[in-house]
Amino acid sequence: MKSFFNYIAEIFSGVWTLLTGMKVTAKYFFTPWKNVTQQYPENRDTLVMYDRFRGEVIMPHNENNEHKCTGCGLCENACPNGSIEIISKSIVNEEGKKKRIIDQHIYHLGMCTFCNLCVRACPSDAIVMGQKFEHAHWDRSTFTKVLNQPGSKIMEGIKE
Amino acid sequence: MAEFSEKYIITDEIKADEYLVNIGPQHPSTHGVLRLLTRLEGEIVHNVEPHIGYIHSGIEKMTEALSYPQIVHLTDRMDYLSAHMNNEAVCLCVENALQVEVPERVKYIRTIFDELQRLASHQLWWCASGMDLGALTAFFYGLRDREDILDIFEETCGARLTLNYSVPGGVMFDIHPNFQKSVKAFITKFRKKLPEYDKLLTDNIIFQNRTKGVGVLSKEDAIAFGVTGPTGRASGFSCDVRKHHPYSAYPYIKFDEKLGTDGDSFMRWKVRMDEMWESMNIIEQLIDNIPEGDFAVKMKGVIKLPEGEFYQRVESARGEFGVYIVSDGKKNPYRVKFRSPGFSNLFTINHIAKGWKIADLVAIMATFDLVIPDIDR
Amino acid sequence: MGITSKKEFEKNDFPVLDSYEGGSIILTQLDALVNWARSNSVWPLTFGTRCCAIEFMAVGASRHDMARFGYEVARATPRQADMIIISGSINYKMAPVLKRLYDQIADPKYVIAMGACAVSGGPFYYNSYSIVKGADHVIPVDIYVPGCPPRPEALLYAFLQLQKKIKREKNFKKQLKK
Amino acid sequence: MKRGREIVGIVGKRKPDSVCKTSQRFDRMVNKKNKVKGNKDIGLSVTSRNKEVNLAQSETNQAMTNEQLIEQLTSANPDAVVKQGSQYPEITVAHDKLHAFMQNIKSDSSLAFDYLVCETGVDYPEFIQVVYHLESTSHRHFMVVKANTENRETATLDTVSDIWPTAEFHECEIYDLLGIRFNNHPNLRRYFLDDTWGHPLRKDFHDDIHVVER
Repeated sequence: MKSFFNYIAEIFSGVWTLLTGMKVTAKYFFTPWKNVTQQYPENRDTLVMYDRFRGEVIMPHNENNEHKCTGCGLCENACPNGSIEIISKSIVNEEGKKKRIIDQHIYHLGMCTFCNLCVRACPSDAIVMGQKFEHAHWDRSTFTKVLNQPGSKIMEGIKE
Repeated sequence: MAEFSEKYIITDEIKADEYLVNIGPQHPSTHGVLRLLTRLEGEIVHNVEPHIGYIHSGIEKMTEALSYPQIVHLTDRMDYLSAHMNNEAVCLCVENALQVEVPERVKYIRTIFDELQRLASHQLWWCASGMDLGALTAFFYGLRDREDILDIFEETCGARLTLNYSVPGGVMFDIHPNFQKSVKAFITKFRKKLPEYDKLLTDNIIFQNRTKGVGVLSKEDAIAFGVTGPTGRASGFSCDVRKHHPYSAYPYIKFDEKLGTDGDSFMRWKVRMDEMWESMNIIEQLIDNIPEGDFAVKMKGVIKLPEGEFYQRVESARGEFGVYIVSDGKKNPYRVKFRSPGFSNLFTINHIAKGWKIADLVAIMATFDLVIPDIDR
Repeated sequence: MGITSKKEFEKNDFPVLDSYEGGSIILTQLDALVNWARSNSVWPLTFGTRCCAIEFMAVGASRHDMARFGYEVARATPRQADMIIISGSINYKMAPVLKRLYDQIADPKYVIAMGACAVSGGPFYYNSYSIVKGADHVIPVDIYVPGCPPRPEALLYAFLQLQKKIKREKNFKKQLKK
Repeated sequence: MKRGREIVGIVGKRKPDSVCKTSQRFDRMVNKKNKVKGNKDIGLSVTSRNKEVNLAQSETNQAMTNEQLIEQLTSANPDAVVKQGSQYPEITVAHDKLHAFMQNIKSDSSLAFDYLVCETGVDYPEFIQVVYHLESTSHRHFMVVKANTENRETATLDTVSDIWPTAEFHECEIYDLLGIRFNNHPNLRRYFLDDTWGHPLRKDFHDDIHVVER
């Protein structure tokens, strides 16, 4: 007999606790102004990432198409998985000295893990982390980028 | 391979009434690509044989060609839900080996991040296991509140999951000026949310009947199988590394080690819920007292460890995480072993799931809080 | 959706591989209707391997609600799914399983490779003995999403790209040719 | 039908007290006494120990220091090699005496190493070394035991899975990645890779097909 009452009691307590849980959900159901959903594609104009957000590696150029990269290769060494390749070339400057400068700073976005080790390693702050995250593409080859713009030069006063 | 192959699975003969059911590798309740080969009679589980290796990536081999800061970055990808603890373990190991004393500020920051990461991990465990047990609302509520922690992470570290915030000698950036304010705001908010979680699931009789008494792991078995973390503590095995071998700022603070008694699924659930309260207490003790100072000590460009063997244990979100580095004095380690908590925890499953229904196996799996890349490495 | 007017979104457009010859106005409109319906009800398979699976879960949850695009019905079985999001690395033991899952999905089926591991092997490209260097060695991939892991908005952007791709398909041309 | 019932009766039964607890809970709920406040739940017993108690306990249990530990172990095993100046007490045991040594340090009540934290292997040019990290949950000692195999080609060692069950799985992992065969192991199989693979954590592992060297 006791077990029968326990059985009934369990059913009622089950329903009761279920209702307690549903009270919580109902509270959120009837407070739609506490909306947490971000309307992503519609809010693209106003969407701002945090300052330190790591979306991609970029090389800032100034208005004269100059960058700070000396081609020292420290970022290439610091990269854990070879996302950065540096191709340098040697030129002869006005004084007749041979000098190695950067030809192409190749960055494989598809392999990058955004660990920030390259930016830390860079002695001249030539590369920084960009904020753009919308990289999805149907072609994998577009992820291989050359960071220095065509025809760009190294900025004056950057130490080797 | 995926092909059914007798030589891998059948350890003794299958009886006439038994049959084999393959759970996984792609199954929602296995939390990743784990394959459980269950031997059933009707609904009763007679034997569970976990088959792992579907996400094995050879991290231990890869580390032999990497430098120490690069290894730190790679540990993010093992137990991605306690990424910062993994980072910290390697950093502490390197710092111990080099006998570098990090500033007090670093210790405080690391401990706060440990606990924030633990909160985020337990929240994700709560919502995912709630979903396994049939409570879909839990999934939405848990992830909704977890986003607040991820915002704090992103503000300071620049990433949501794979933080890579600890580096040998300190942390990568100083904390964001808003950090203390946003952490405090989060804690006041989350203190109100946790009772809601209890109302939704923990107090529900249907849920309790599904987990109470299911999958009991005794204290002796927990020690013998090396089950650590909240799973082991639910059985009464006092295994909190923060308590017994304190590191970072844990010696300075007062906190309780939550110990369960029964060792069943419900107790594992309860211990994790209580650990969330405890994590918030720890953060509150530290957040106002972060000392001024540097956020990193200057390390050499190329870090070389002295010859020898070094072991460092930390408490990750799912148990004791250990790093064992054998160094031969070069910039790359000779051998690195990661003692992952999930590996030991997972293989208890055959021991405790025997005799329960296959639906109870899901409850046991859910409360074990497994992360498969942590097991496979 | 206001997104279509944005310059950046237009920039990486899909090539039109095939176009109708004259006189298919009805079929073109039918195609547009069918593709509109299809592109807004793509059901993903619950298939998560590594950290990206957590971001995939975050996309499904409240903050970044993927139900707004009609993608919310994550199916546990490939027979009811339309799309695989490869969220994480694939190793040589898992590759046959992935292939089988892909084969079990009914046509038309789509694949999104999410995260650096699935795009190219990512952190495990060099010196790892067991990771496949990119999921497209196993199955064809429609959209690649770089990131480690990509943030949820990046995956939503990939969904938009996939919708655009679906809207460009010509269903009836193929049928007529046969 | 009959057989099914029998089995349910044997193994699938839940604890009878869960029913009683729920009925008590229900009574309380009807009386509106049940108000969930924070983590103080009713009917659940999560005990917590504060730090002072824990420290006091560990101090009383701390039977011996690291030096005493080493002394006791070396007096019992005179041919064991002790490494000086390492992070933890470290002892190397001959491979044929490993099993007896391990059995002893687990059963000896003054040592009581009942928790195998980590077991791993390291490949050296002449031999493969298996490293055991052991802890005692009652005394909170920590110790490292090492054992070398005789050679690298036919690397074998005695299993300790009968002493610590967790070793069974760690040994499978070591067998998979380093190729040490463990004698008397109940179920030695490869966890991560197929039989066609080599043992990747060996230093001479070479794979042109799968590995891209950098």
